[in-house]
Order: sequence, then C-alpha cells, then structure tokens
Amino acid sequence: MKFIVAIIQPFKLDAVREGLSELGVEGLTASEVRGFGRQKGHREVYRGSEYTINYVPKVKIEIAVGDDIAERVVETVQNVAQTGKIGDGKIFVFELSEAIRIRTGETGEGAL
Amino acid sequence: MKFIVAIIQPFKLDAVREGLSELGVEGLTASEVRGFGRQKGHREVYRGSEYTINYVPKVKIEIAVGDDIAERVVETVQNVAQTGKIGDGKIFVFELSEAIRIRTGETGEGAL
Amino acid sequence: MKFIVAIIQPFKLDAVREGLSELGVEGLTASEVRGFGRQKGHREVYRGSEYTINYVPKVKIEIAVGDDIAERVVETVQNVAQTGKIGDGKIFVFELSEAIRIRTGETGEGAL
Amino acid sequence: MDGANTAWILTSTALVLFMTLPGLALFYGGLVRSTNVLSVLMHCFAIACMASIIWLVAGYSIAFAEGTPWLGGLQKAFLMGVGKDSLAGDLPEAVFFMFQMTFAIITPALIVGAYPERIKFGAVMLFSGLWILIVYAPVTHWIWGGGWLGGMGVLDFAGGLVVHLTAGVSALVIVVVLGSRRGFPTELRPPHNPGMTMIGASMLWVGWFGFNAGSALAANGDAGMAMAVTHISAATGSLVWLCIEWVKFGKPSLVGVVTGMVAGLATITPASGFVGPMGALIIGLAGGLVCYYAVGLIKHKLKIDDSLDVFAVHGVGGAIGTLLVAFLVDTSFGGGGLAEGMTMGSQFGVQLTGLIAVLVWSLVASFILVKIVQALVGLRVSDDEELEGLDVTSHGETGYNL
Amino acid sequence: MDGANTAWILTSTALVLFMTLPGLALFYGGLVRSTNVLSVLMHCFAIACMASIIWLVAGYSIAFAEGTPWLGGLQKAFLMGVGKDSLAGDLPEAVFFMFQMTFAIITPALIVGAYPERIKFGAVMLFSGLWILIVYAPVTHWIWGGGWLGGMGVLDFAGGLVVHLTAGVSALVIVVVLGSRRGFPTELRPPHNPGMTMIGASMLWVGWFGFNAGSALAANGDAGMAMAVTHISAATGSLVWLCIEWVKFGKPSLVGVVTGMVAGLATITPASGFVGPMGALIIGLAGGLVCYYAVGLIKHKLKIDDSLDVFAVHGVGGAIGTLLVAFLVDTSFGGGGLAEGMTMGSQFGVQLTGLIAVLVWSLVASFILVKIVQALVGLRVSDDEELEGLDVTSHGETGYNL
Amino acid sequence: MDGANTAWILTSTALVLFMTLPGLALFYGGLVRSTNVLSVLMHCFAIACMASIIWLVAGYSIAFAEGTPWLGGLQKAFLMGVGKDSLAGDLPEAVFFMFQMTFAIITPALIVGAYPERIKFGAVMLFSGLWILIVYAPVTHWIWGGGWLGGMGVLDFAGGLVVHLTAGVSALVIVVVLGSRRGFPTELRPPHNPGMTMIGASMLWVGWFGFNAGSALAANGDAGMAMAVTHISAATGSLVWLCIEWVKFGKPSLVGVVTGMVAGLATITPASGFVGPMGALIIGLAGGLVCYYAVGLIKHKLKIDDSLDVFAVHGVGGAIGTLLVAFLVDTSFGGGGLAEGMTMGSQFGVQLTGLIAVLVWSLVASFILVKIVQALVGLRVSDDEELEGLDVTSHGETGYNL
Ligand SMILES: Nc1ncnc2c1ncn2[C@@H]1O[C@H](COP(=O)(O)OP(=O)(O)O)[C@@H](O)[C@H]1O
Ligand SMILES: Nc1ncnc2c1ncn2[C@@H]1O[C@H](COP(=O)(O)OP(=O)(O)O)[C@@H](O)[C@H]1O
Ligand SMILES: Nc1ncnc2c1ncn2[C@@H]1O[C@H](COP(=O)(O)OP(=O)(O)O)[C@@H](O)[C@H]1O
Repeated sequence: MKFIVAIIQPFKLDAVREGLSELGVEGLTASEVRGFGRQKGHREVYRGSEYTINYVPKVKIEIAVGDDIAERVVETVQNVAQTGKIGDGKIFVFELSEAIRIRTGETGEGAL
Repeated sequence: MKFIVAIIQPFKLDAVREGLSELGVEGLTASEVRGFGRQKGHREVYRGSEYTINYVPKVKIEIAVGDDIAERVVETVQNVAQTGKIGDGKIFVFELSEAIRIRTGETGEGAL
Repeated sequence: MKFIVAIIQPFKLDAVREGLSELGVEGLTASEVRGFGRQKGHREVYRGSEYTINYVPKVKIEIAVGDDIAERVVETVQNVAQTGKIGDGKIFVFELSEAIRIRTGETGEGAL
Repeated sequence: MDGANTAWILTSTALVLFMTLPGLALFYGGLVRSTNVLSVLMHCFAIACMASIIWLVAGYSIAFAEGTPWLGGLQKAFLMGVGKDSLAGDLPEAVFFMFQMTFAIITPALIVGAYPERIKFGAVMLFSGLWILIVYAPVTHWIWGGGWLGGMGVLDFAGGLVVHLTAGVSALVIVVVLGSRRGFPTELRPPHNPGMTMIGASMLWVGWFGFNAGSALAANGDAGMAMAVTHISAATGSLVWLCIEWVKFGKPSLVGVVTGMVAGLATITPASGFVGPMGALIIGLAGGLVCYYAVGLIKHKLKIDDSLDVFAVHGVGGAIGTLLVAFLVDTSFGGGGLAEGMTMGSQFGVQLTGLIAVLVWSLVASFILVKIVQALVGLRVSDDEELEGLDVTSHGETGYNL
Repeated sequence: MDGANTAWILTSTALVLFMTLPGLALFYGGLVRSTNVLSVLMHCFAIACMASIIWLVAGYSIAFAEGTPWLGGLQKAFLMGVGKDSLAGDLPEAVFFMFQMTFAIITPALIVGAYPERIKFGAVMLFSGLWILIVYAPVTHWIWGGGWLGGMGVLDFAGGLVVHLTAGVSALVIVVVLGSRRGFPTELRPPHNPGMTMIGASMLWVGWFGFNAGSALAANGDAGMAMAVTHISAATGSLVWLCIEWVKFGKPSLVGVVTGMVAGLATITPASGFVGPMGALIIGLAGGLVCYYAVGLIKHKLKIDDSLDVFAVHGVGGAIGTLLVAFLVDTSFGGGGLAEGMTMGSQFGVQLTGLIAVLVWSLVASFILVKIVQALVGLRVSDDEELEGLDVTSHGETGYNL
Repeated sequence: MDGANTAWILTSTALVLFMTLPGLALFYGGLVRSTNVLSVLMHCFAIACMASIIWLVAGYSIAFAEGTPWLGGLQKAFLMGVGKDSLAGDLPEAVFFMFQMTFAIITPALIVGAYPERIKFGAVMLFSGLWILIVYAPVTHWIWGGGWLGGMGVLDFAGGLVVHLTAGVSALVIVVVLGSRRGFPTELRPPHNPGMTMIGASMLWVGWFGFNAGSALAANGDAGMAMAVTHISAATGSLVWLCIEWVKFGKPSLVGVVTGMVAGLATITPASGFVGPMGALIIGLAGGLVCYYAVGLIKHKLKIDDSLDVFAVHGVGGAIGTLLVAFLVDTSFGGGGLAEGMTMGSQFGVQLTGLIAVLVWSLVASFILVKIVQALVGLRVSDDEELEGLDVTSHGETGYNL
C-alpha cells in the first residue's frame, strides 16, 4: 500500500476529492496547514506597523491506497490540483506498512 | 521503530490516550482533521440555500513507538476507539527511520 | 529522499525556518497540533469547576529533503529548536519514496 | 402624561430589551461548548419573540389588568381598549406595556442557563410559553399588579421575587427532571468563549440601569439613586468574587468577575429603589459571597447540573436581596425608610412570606409544566445529538466557519 | 423647545447610529466568508463616515431645506445659519439634523448586503456618496421634507419608501450590473459566523426603537405605540420564519429567525406611527411570509445574487408595509384613522403612487450611477482577489488570528 | 429638578458606561494577541469595578465637594448627606454622581492600552486605584470641581485635559518604566481580531454621544450641537486616516479607520460644547492628521511601546483639541463665542497653562506611582508568562476554545 500526502491550494480540495472518487478512492483525510515555499505570503499594515505573513494557507490531504491505483491517484491529484501558478504544491508518496479499519478490524487494502 | 497514525472520532481522544498510557506510551501528538469517507457530513440550510458539509470532524493522532510494543499500540487504539459505527476511522502504520529528542539530542527509541 | 517531521515549540517556528533557509531548504509545511508528553498542560478554573487542559500547543513542521542534506537539516532543527526545557519536542525521519511538484510535474529531488 | 418620564421609560425599555438581545444570550452563549453556541442564542431569541406575543395576547392582562388578588382579568388581552392616549400613571400605557414586556422576555430567558447542550428546542418553546402564563404573569400580578403580596407590603422594587426567584427556582426544577449533561461533572469542556460572556455581562450591566432605575417609572431622584445603588452593588459583587478567586487560586478570572457582577445585580434588584449607598455595599458583599458558595454547593456538593448556575446566582441572589431589604430600607442604613407602621421585624416577616409563596408556586407549577412538556414533546435530545452539539442537530447550523 | 422630546430624540439618534455601527455591520459581517468579514465591516463604517460629511455639506439641505416639491435648496449646506438656538418643531435643529443623519447613514449601508465579497472598495465609496445626493436626499425631500409625495398624503412614518425601498431597489440594480459571486449559487460557503449575525440583529431590533419610535419626534403616546407595534411586528416576523423552517426542514435556524425579524421590522417601518397592535400582527405576518418567499424567488428562481437579500427583505418588506398601511391605518383595524377625506381605496392609490415613483427613481438613478462608477473606477475585483478574500486584498488585514 | 435633563443624563450615564464595558475593552481586546484578549477585557472590567468603589469612597468628594482650589473636601465621601432629593444644578445629585463616575471609570481604563501583554494584574489594580485618587480626582477638581484651572477660564467641555491628556501622559510614563513587549518592534503579531476592535470602536462612537452631549448636563440645543460636532469630528478623523492609508499603502484598513475615529473623538472632546460644525471639521482634520503621525513618531521613531497608542491618540488628540478650542470657539469660526474679556490669544494662554499643568502633574505623579507599584508588587510578568500569554498565566482562562 501507498500513503500519498498532497499539499494543495485550498480551493482545489473539492475538485481533487471528486477526481479521486471517480478513481474509486472513497476516503481521505484533509487538514489545514501553512505552507512556506516559493509562493510568498503578504504584508499587512496596522497603524503604520508592518507585519509580514510569510506563509500561505494550504490544505494537506492524506490518502491511503492500494499499490495498484497509487500511480493513477498521484496523476489525478497532479492534474486536478494544477493551476500552473507558483504555489500549486507537492505530492509525497510513502510506503504504508499496514492499515486497519477501526470499526471492523479489517487490515490491508480491505481496510481502506 | 514504528510510526502509527490513527484517524479517530474526536470524542475518543481521551480514552485512547489513557489506554496508551497504560501501555507505557507517554507521548503523542494530536490534530484536528476533516475526514471524508463512508460516513457522510450533513446539510445546512441558510435562508433557503442548502450547503452540504461533506466532511466529518476527526482527530488524527500520531504516535512513534518502539517495534516491541507497536502491535499492542495498534490493538489498543483499535479497541478503545471502536464504537462499531461507520466513521470510527483508520490506523496506518509506517516504518520510522529515526527519532530524535530535541531537548537532549537522544536518538532512537530512547528519544520517545 | 527523506521526509522529516518535527514537533516543536510554536515560538520556535520562525527561527527554525530561518535556520533551514540558510541550508538551502526553501520549502516546508507547518501546522498546529496538540502535544501530549512529559510537559503537562495547565489547569483552568471557571466558577469553581476545574478543567485540566492536558495538552500543550505545538507546531508540527514537515520537510521533504534530499538524502544529502537530510542529516544537516535534522541537526539544524535540533539546534535551533532547543531551549533545554521539557517539551522541546521530537524529530522523526522517514523514507520518502517519491515527490512531485504539482505545478510542473517534476519528480524526485528536483520537485522540492 | 409626563414627557420626561416617558422619555426615560422609552429608553429603559430599549435598555432592558438589550439585556436579553443580545446581552443575556451572549453571556450564556460564551459559557457553553462551541457546538452549542447557536442553540443558546436561539433559545434566548425565540423565547423573546414568543414571550412578546404571549404578553400581548394575555400575559399583560393577567399581570396588570384589574382582577382578583390572584389574577388579573382578560380585559386588556390584545391591548384591547389601549390607545395612544391611554395612560398608566403618568406614562402612556403603551410605554408601560412595553417596559413590562421586556421583563416578561428576560425572565424565561434567564432559565435558558439551566438546560443548554441537551434540551429539545420544542421543549424550550413549550415550557417557556406556558411558564409565562402560569408562573410569571400571576406572580407579577401578586406583587406589582395589585395582587395579594403587593397588598401585604412586600418590597420588590425591580423583580427580586418576580424575576430572579421565579427563574432560579424553575431552573432548578427543570434540571432535576431533565438530568445532567453527559460527562457532568468531570468531563465537561471549559467555556468556549469567555470574551463573549464578558460582552454579554457588560450589556447586562448597562441594561440593568434601565431595569432598576427604569422601575422608578420616572426620571427623578428615585431613578438616580436606584441607578447608583445598582451600580455599586454590581461593582462590589464583582470585586468580592475577584478577591475570593485571587486568594483561592491565585488567578482571578474574567468569568468569575462577571459572575460576581450578575450576583451583585440580581441581589440589589428587589432593593434598588429602597436602599442607599451603604445598603448597596452590604448587598453587593452579601450577593457576591453567598452566590459564590451557592454555586459550589449546587454543582459540586449536590451534583445538580444547573449548567450556567441560574439558581445559585439568580435564585439565591434574588432571595438574599429580598430578605436584606427589610433591614437596609431603614433610614439607619441610609435607606428610604420603612413604611409607616412597619418595623424591620414585621417587614422581614412580610418579605419572607412573599419569598416562600413565590418559591412554592414556582416550584410546584414548574414541576407540573415540565412533566407536561416531557409527556407531550419529550425533554432531551438523543446521546448522539448531544455529542454532536445542538447547533447542527437542532438548528442545522455551525457556529464558527473560520 | 421641549426638553423631554429633545431627551428622547437625542437618545433615538444614538440608537439609530448604533443600528449601523456596529449593528448592521455585524448582521452582514456574520453572513459572509471569514475572509471577507472585515471588508463588510469596513463598507458599513466608511459609508457611515462619508454619509455624515455629505449630509452636513449638502444632503440635509437638499432633503429638508425649503425649495421646490422636488428638491430642497442649498441654504442649509454646512448647517449654515443653524445655531444652538435654532429649532425644528419643538426640537433643537441640531438634534433633528443628527437624528435624520443617522437615517442617511443606514440607508446606503443597507445596500452593502447586495455586493459583498467581490466589489472594489473604491466603487463602494463612489457609488454610496453619489447615491445619497441623487437618490436618498431627494426622495427624503419628496416625502418628509415638504415635497410632492408628502403633499399628496403619502404615509411613510419612518422610511418604508425613503429607506427600505430605495435601498432594496438600488441593491438589485447594482447586483445585476456587478454580477454574482464566483460559485453562485451552488458552491458558496455557509455564513462564517451566525452568532455575529444574531448580535447584529439584536442591535438592529433595539436600535429600531429609536428609528420608529423616534420618528414620532416626541416622547409621548405616539412614540409609545410606535415602539409597541414595531416590537410586535418584529416578534411576529421572526416566529413566522421560524415556523416555516421548522415545518419545511425540521430545523429552525438562528439565521432564519433573525432574518424574519428584519423582515418584520422593515415591513412595519412605514406603518409604525399609524397602526395599532392588530395591524402590527398582520404586518409582521405578511412581512415574514412574503419576504421568505421573495428570498427564494430572487436567489433561487431568478438566480440574482443579491447576496444578503437586501431587496427580498428590505425592498419587499418596505413595499408591503407601505401598501398595507392604507388599510391598517383605519380605526377598524385599531389604527390611528385615515386622514380626513381619505378612504382606504384613495389612500391605497396614494401609497401606490408613492411606491412607484420611488421605485422608478431609485431604479433609473441607481442604474446610471452604477454605470458611471463602472466607467470611472470599475466595479469588480479580479478573480484572484475574490478567491483570496477582500480583507487581505483590499484592506491588508486578516479577520481572525486565533 | 428638571425631569427632561434628568432623563437625558440617566441615558448618558448608561452610554458612557457602555463605552468602557464593553466598548473600550473590545476596542483594545481585538488589537492584542489571542492569548491576551481576556487579560485586556479583565483589566477594563476590574478597573471599572474598582474605580466605582473608589469614586464612592472618596473620589467624587475630592473632585466635586467644596474645598480648596487644589482639592475638594471629604465631606461627600460615601455620598454622605446625599439623598434622593439632593440636587446638583437641576439634576438629582445621584445622577450627577453616576454620570461623573462613568468618566472616572473610563479614564484609567484608557491607560490599559499602554501596557497589555506583559503587565502583572496586581500592578494594574494598584496603579489604577492610586491613580484615580492622586491624578484623576484632583485634576477633575481643578477644572470642573471649582478648582484653580476652572477659575482661570480653561475650556474643557468633556475632558480633553481631564480624561484624555491625563490618561495619555500617564500611559507614556508607565510604558517607559515597564518596557516594551518581547519582540517589539519587529516580531509582533498582528491584531488578533480587527472585527472585535471595530465593534468596540462603534460602541465608543455611540457612547461618546453620552460623553460629550451629556456633558451639557441638559437636554437642549447645547447638547444637540455638542452631539453634532462630536459626530462630525469622528467622521472626519476616520476619513482622514482612511485617505492617508489609501494613498500610502493602497489599502485603507479597518483598524486604521477606527483609529482615526477615536482620534477625531478625543480631539473634539474638550471643544464639543464650544465649537460649531466648521470647527468640528477643522478639529477632525487636525486630530486625524496629527495623531496619525504621532503614532509613527512614538512607536517607530522613538521606539516606545505604548502598545495600543494611548498617548499618540488620546494624549495628543486631547492636547490639540484643548489648544484649538481657543480659536474655534470664536464666532468667526461658528463657535459659541469667547468669554467676555477674552481674546483668542488670551484664551490660548489659558488653555496652554491648563495643558502644561495637567501634563506635568500627570507625568510626575504617575512616575512616582509607577515606582511605588514596582517596589510593592512588581510590574512585569516573567518571560515565560509573557510568551504563554496572560490569559492562562494570570487568569487561568483561554480565550477561544473553538
Ligand atoms: N521541501 C518541502 N517540504 C514540505 N513541504 C514543502 C516543501 N516545499 C514546498 N512545500 C509545500 O508546498 C507548497 C508549495 O510550494 P511552493 O514552493 O510555494 O510552490 P511550487 O510547489 O509551485 O513550487 C508550500 O507552500 C509548502 O506547503
Ligand atoms: N483511504 C483513506 N486514506 C486516508 N484516510 C481515510 C481513507 N479512508 C478513510 N479515511 C479516514 O477515515 C475516516 C473514517 O472513514 P469512513 O469511511 O467514514 O468509516 P470507516 O472507517 O468506519 O469505514 C474518514 O473520515 C477519513 O478521515
Ligand atoms: N511517542 C510520541 N509520538 C509522537 N509524538 C510525541 C511522542 N512523544 C512526544 N511527542 C510529542 O513531542 C512533544 C514534546 O514531548 P515531551 O515529552 O513533552 O517533551 P520532550 O520532548 O522534551 O521529552 C509532545 O508534546 C508531543 O507532541
């Protein structure tokens, strides 16, 4: 099994989810993160004092998938999340040793 | 060492923590995530407009443990976090290459 | 490639980021987490009722790096994030199978 | 008609409405979990709307129309016969009606603090509606509407019995039948937004000027002194609570200090037109002190989950103030003086009679009402709904989408 | 000069300012995405400041100085000739000026609800400034300043036409030119903070006492009855909305109930000095019901993204109230009675004339203004700015750093 | 006794209390880090309570009882001898006492903006308590209580010197001894909740009507004109700040515009009963402009961490207004006219004398008080506490559990 972590633009979350669901991936976990990278944050000025917000809000999605479809999942995320502008984000792929569904105790790909 | 990631129901966090602490696991890291899966979100209606909240709030816990107790940790999480209803969540197990305690620089299992 | 996860004190984030940028690491992803460990939370009292806040706010940073500088990244984080007090946090190192830059489709170390 | 008095009571009406919307709603809303904040605001808002209509339809008439010592007649239902030129004293009757309506709004809304995070919305509405007719309006008639307690000489300037005791006692009754929140008393969440509670408390303080000084029904020295003693008691109650927490925990809390304020205000309410600054200091002291320990008694000793301490603060505060006024009204304490022929002792007897009567009626009637509501629509949401929070499950909304 | 009336109108002025700052701002602010909340607050605040200066410079004079039936003269520009001793009726003219200023503030601020999350700040300022001079001040003159509609006998006690219809119609016009928010109607975010909306709504309710009862320009029975009917209509409108949602969705919402409140208040506004409690119940019922369905019609049928329903609530409410008053003013409905020589029918004709005149003028003038603004500074921010939110992109600020 | 005036001052009292609770508290609370929000609210609330009691015990008597030109006597301590029928002018004395109390509450609360996020709670309480007795009450006596500055003819209608200059100067003094926040000036966090700041600012604006128009102590044309000029100056100050930011940064901010509002209000305060609309425009302009640059001077040039700009806004604003009134009071600027025998020049001399006297006294006395407090309880929390935030470390509470 593979564990795919993608850092994407927040407004792409829905599209990615739909793209994946077409591939048959029904579950994923998302969370809000702050991204630091080439895309820079912005400046705010309050009463003449400047504050640099040096991060950009991003969404991190985590998807556990079987080895068979891992590649297509990566492709899909890459295609759907792409806008072509700096800050589109990254995809990281890990080996997943084991997965368990808490409700049933199923393990392996059946747990996903 | 193993790195165990569990996505659980938010109200199970305390119980899981206690269960693990009985196993001798003293540390873990938790965060709030949005889960997409078989358990669906809910609908909200504001002034006649419908909004589908298609995620469910979940808590992600991350636990680094020695290989010896990894299995019992997984078991404990699975037992304690289980309610038997859809949406109980998943456990993912990873190989952990190295762990360092920042305060002391200790590495390996001693760092946990 | 390595994937380095560090749980640090929130007020160390800026310093760590600067330290890493001197090493040439330009990107990372941060998020807010709740830490449970040796460092304990605090007690709050409202109208005579006690509430134990048993976690401590921490920041998790995730950094994907090439194998060559991984060690120096770990060292830097450890040095910069250290205050010597309980609760300084942990660094975890994982093997990263693949990395993709969404914008360009670049893979491997070039994607970082 | 007196224009100046009218101007002040129009203003007071706005101030007292402001106490409930949004004052009390925020005061309570900040103290619950973030997944129940909207439901608390909704309880207060919906009760306010319903109470207004009920007041128009029958409540006002039951309370203030001529009738028996027990109940007013229905001749003023729907404000029948009340026009722009009708007077109540030297105020336009529409103004008096409105001013009193704001009291009929806030009193059932006070009870909201007893049952948040677990009650059915239908139960809130049904109970509150009946309660105004069966408990609030009659007791108002007894004391302010020409009824038997007023006739006996009970002193209740702005509602120690009419407002605070009725609400406090009924809160307790409803909780006993409804049961505690899941996880009470050990696994509850701390207030989700103490700042919101402080905003609400501040609005209560400001609005209370309309409540107490407005109850003089005139813009004169009575109103001025009522405002002064109200303020002094609020400040004293706050400082008492602050000092207790500072000594006990080393950390005086915002939630604590504003709770002390409400205690000081509830306690001065029945006395506000009768006592002087000295009396106000004593009442603030007593209110802060006794209510502090009452909270501990109810919640931690008796393990009754009167969630936001309605009884311990309002019920107890209203009761103490009602009893203390028998002494502090005396000129020796700087008060306005006892009524002719009264001694402190005899006045105390009268006050105690009033207190017991109102307490017993609130208790018995509320118990019956709760049982009726339980039978008709049920009181409590399911465990799952309680867990998820009432905002989503009862109202289909989320408090914070930040 | 009458001191009591002055006291009440000074108070009412504070209450009506409070309706906009922060009332309306919060009401609207809670309904948008969290990345646009500050921009909405900013719109309301900056409009309030600018409207005040425009009112001083020329608006007040256009509206209330003697002139033609169409426009007042400029002799009172900069309050020239108005000193501490100048009177307007039995009020100091400075007080009347201030009271009316608060109306000139809130009316353009109401329009803010039409265009949030996508409009340029410069466009907001330019449009609002011109609008006060071209739409608001003239219409005020027509109806309250001695102009032709007032002369015909149009009944508009506190601004059903002057305030709510002008704002509602112009809101619709601006939206049609500006276009919808990205993602409308399917992919919008729910209100980011319904509690904030409720706080604002509560302030609107309380402040509306100054708006309507203050419009009596006196502290007397007229003011008292205006306050009473205002309150009754607000409560009724709320309950109507609550019941519809309860029946339709099983979950009455906080946002719904406070929207019903605004509908009830907007609808009673033109009628508040003329009708009795019965009339208020009918108006609240009509306002709640019709506005509920109007929201659906505009947003879901016509797919017009009048984002916070300015037209459906204020425009429609103001219009209904303006028409209904022709009947409900009659003594048979408990109202104050028709003017001599008027029948319900003839009064209805007058009301309809007023409504059409104001509607047409607001529509035509606003359309021209929007086009001018579009040509001069542009209306809409870029897609990227809309996506990121106006708080950061237009104002360089972030709403919540928790 | 005049009922109408009493009605208005009762109302004004409520409005001015509302300025502090919750107005000022929110204005300040939104500007700090989220981990210090409750501590700021607590400072304001606890100071309000303590100030009330001190005012009763001795402050009012020192300020307003007959005595020497320097200090009032103690004959009115605890309101001794003041009953419901006592008058102060044509107001019940209890009303005058309460109205003035609200000023004694807000003035030390203004100073809170100087020292948030790092001060010990005990130091706040001790300093504020002493400060009311040693700085505020005496200066009030000098100017309003029959003291030497009032006798000289100093014009200070509602507290440019008494309130804003005393608070501003003392704020600066305390900061110089206390030191800057960790990370000042480069590594601070932006305001955690600008919306909260705007809510507070709006309440300040509305409440300021009570502050300035209430200072007429009557419901008449004086009050009306005071309200009008107050409003005009606030609007002008806001727009000035908005324009500066728009030109300089391209992004006018909400925090900026409301800061301009406070500058406009502080600046008009001493002048509000004396100038006309023209004067108000000039004062608003001056206040906005000068305060904008004063903020930069103090914070960025002098690197003094007067955290929420108490001196630059209140101190500077109060000073400018006090000096400008010497000219703008003249009838040639539409003002009420100079006192008999005064020229602009001589009045300016008097104003300058008053300013210097109050400035020097505030500076010297505050410095001594700060040193005493430092010696007795210490001023500053530990570095760790500052890092974690005062909410948890000083008050055992968390601001947001969302
Ligand atoms: N080395 C890295 N490790 C972890 N996350 C990274 C790394 N580099 C970038 N990121 C994440 O990816 C996001 C996008 O990266 P950025 O450099 O801005 O643009 P792009 O991916 O288009 O080159 C960043 O905001 C950050 O969250
Ligand atoms: N393939 C997946 N990868 C990552 N997280 C997942 C995956 N599938 C499910 N999850 C997480 O687990 C949670 C529970 O899954 P769900 O399908 O709702 O119920 P169950 O685990 O009982 O089958 C989801 O809300 C989501 O956070
Ligand atoms: N076994 C673990 N797995 C995951 N995270 C851990 C583990 N142990 C500790 N942590 C994280 O590290 C943080 C610091 O740990 P703690 O025991 O408090 O101090 P120290 O690292 O100085 O020994 C914790 O708050 C928690 O977030």
